[in-house]
Amino acid sequence: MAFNNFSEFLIMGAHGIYVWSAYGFSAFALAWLVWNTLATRRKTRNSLRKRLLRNQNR
Amino acid sequence: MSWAWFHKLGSPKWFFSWSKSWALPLFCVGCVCLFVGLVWGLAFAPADYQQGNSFRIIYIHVPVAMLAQSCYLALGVAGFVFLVWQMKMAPVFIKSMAPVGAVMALIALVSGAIWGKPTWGTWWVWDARLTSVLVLFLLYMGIIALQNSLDDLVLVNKAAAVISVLGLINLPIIKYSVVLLETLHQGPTFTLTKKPEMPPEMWLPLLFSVIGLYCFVAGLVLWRMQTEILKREHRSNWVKQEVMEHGL
Amino acid sequence: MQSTASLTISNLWIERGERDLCQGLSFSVQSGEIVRILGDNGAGKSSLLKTIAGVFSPLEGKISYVGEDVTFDRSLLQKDAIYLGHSVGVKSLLTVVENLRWYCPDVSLGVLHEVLELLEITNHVDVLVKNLSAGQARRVALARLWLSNKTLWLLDEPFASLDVRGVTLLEQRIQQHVLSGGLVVLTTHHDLLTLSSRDVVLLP
Amino acid sequence: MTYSSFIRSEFLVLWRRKQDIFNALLFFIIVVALFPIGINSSAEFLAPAAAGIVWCAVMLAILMAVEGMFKEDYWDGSLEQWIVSGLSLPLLILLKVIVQWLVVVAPLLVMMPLFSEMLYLPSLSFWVLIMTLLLGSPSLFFIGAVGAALTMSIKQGAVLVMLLILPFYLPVIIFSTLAVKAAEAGLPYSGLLAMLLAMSLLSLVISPLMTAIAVKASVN
Repeated sequence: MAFNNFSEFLIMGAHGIYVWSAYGFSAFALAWLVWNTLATRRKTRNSLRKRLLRNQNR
Repeated sequence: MSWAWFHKLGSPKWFFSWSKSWALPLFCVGCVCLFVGLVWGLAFAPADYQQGNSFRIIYIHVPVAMLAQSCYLALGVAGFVFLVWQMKMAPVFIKSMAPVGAVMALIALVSGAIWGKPTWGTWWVWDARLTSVLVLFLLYMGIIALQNSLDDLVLVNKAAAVISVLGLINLPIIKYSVVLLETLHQGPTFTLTKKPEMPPEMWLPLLFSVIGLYCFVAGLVLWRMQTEILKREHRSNWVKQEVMEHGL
Repeated sequence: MQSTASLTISNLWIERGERDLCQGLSFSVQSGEIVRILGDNGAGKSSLLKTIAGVFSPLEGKISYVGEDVTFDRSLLQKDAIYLGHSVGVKSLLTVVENLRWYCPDVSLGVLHEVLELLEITNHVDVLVKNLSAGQARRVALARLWLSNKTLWLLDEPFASLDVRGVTLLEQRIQQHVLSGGLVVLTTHHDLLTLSSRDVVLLP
Repeated sequence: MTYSSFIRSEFLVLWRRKQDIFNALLFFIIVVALFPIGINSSAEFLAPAAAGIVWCAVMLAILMAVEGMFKEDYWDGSLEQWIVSGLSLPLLILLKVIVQWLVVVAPLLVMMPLFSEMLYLPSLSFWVLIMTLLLGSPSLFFIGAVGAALTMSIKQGAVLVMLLILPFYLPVIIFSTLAVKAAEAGLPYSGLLAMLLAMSLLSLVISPLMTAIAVKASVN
């Protein structure tokens, strides 16, 4: 481990704010990407299934 | 060499069932590698003797920047494949890949800007690499905007392919031209021909996170392509079956 | 113009967006024949004409003209055909004469004026097309049928926005063309008054 | 339809639409005037920036002129007639772009001496600027034609064309302004001019093919 304790890890020799904001933004963007992918997947499947059921009932 | 795989790839049904067994494993492997690489890089790798701890941004910045370019390369190749062989999967790939590439370019830009502040003392410089990633981002946004504003599927497919191919031809020219502007950026971290200058405990985690992000993105794109295939092929029987059988 | 020609469509499938049209359509047209394409709205009448003319390619099937397969390279057919679509390709910023010169550059001025007189647009020869009425603009486009010497006519709703006089003129011209060995494929909602045609019905 | 009658009618249509071209030129003038008025009107600022200012304005003016080049042909059905004419579609497109280029660039070049005076462009780099315009602007037209063809079916497509095409214009503007700067500094600039020429030739080959694909896909 390159740091002695956890707070040192957070501060990162005064560069913490930069490192953590860069990682924070990246994590946010990647998470959004995953969420967007899974959500459109679910929505598409649901709407297709609904349409199919509607057509069957008719 | 057998071309059977190429024709198989062109069939949405075959691709769908093939990708189903690959998407989740790739995504999981990606997540694990990314996690290992990032934790290793953030907590265990030694600090850079010049830049201190701010260099740890490299472990997300470099993989993302590499992906932003690889995605564009892949888009261009897919566009070419579509224009020449009319392969049905190529536009599906372009449609699914473009937003992913755009997010990669955006992360590269933002993390690069944040890294620039402690290193060069400024958020932004009109340096070759930054400018070319910015252009890359704009190209991605152009493709996405074009796809969203056209409504005829035939036209969407052709248009996206055309603009991707053009971008692929133009990208080296753009890169060459912006290199002529002044450059502040450090040289490439990995090259195929030379041994990395960093010590292994610094570049090994980077390798992990690069591979991890590639797998992560591959899994995501496969998922997105599945969704796109379902949308486009919704009249065919296998899609109806698929939708009714599997809840999610 | 060729004295004998034939157009053969076999097993044609056209894909338009979400729908398959003309599922496995086959028919053929010989010199001296008029074929009228019938079908409901959206059955693919216009798409069929466009496909034959080469605006787009069929999903499957074969198109042959004078015995040659032209499915992939339509240029042989195109050199010998006139296609008139819904939008007729008359430039609104050119005058009547300039428009016709664009399309048929080799016609002498005498012939041009003869035809314009026949179509009753002589008074507007040097007027920009954008200042003409829809029917008059249509006549400018139709003037090509008199001015050029092509065998195959693909006419999509040629009678649209024409008055009674115009319809008669056009029917006469079609009759004349067919008698001299031409081929006509057309779609129309009007009943043909003087012409006898063979009908091809498109099922949706 | 023949190639020559096509060219003649293209010229005629452009002549009837001279107001559009005139507007693009007026736009160019206004953009150029914005810089001295908005930033700094001293010769020390303007002289080194002149080539860049002229090129930015040229780029925007060309984009304005090119953006709608297929719109009318699309809506009045001329495009269909091009496709079924039996003539080569890429060649027709190539001719159309060349006609557009002649009509827009010629007046721009004629106005250039005036602007080089207004912007205090050093006299020794004037001819280099003209050369960059001559060699670089064709590629702007060819690339712009692809964008115009892709967006012609959209009623409000102007902004989209800009978004789509401007990134592709960057190399041209970079090489051009660098060439002028090199000339001012007494450095060799022929390599940069060759680059511009190469890009114009490359786009001359590729763009008509791509535009033809886009035109065929749009006519549905």
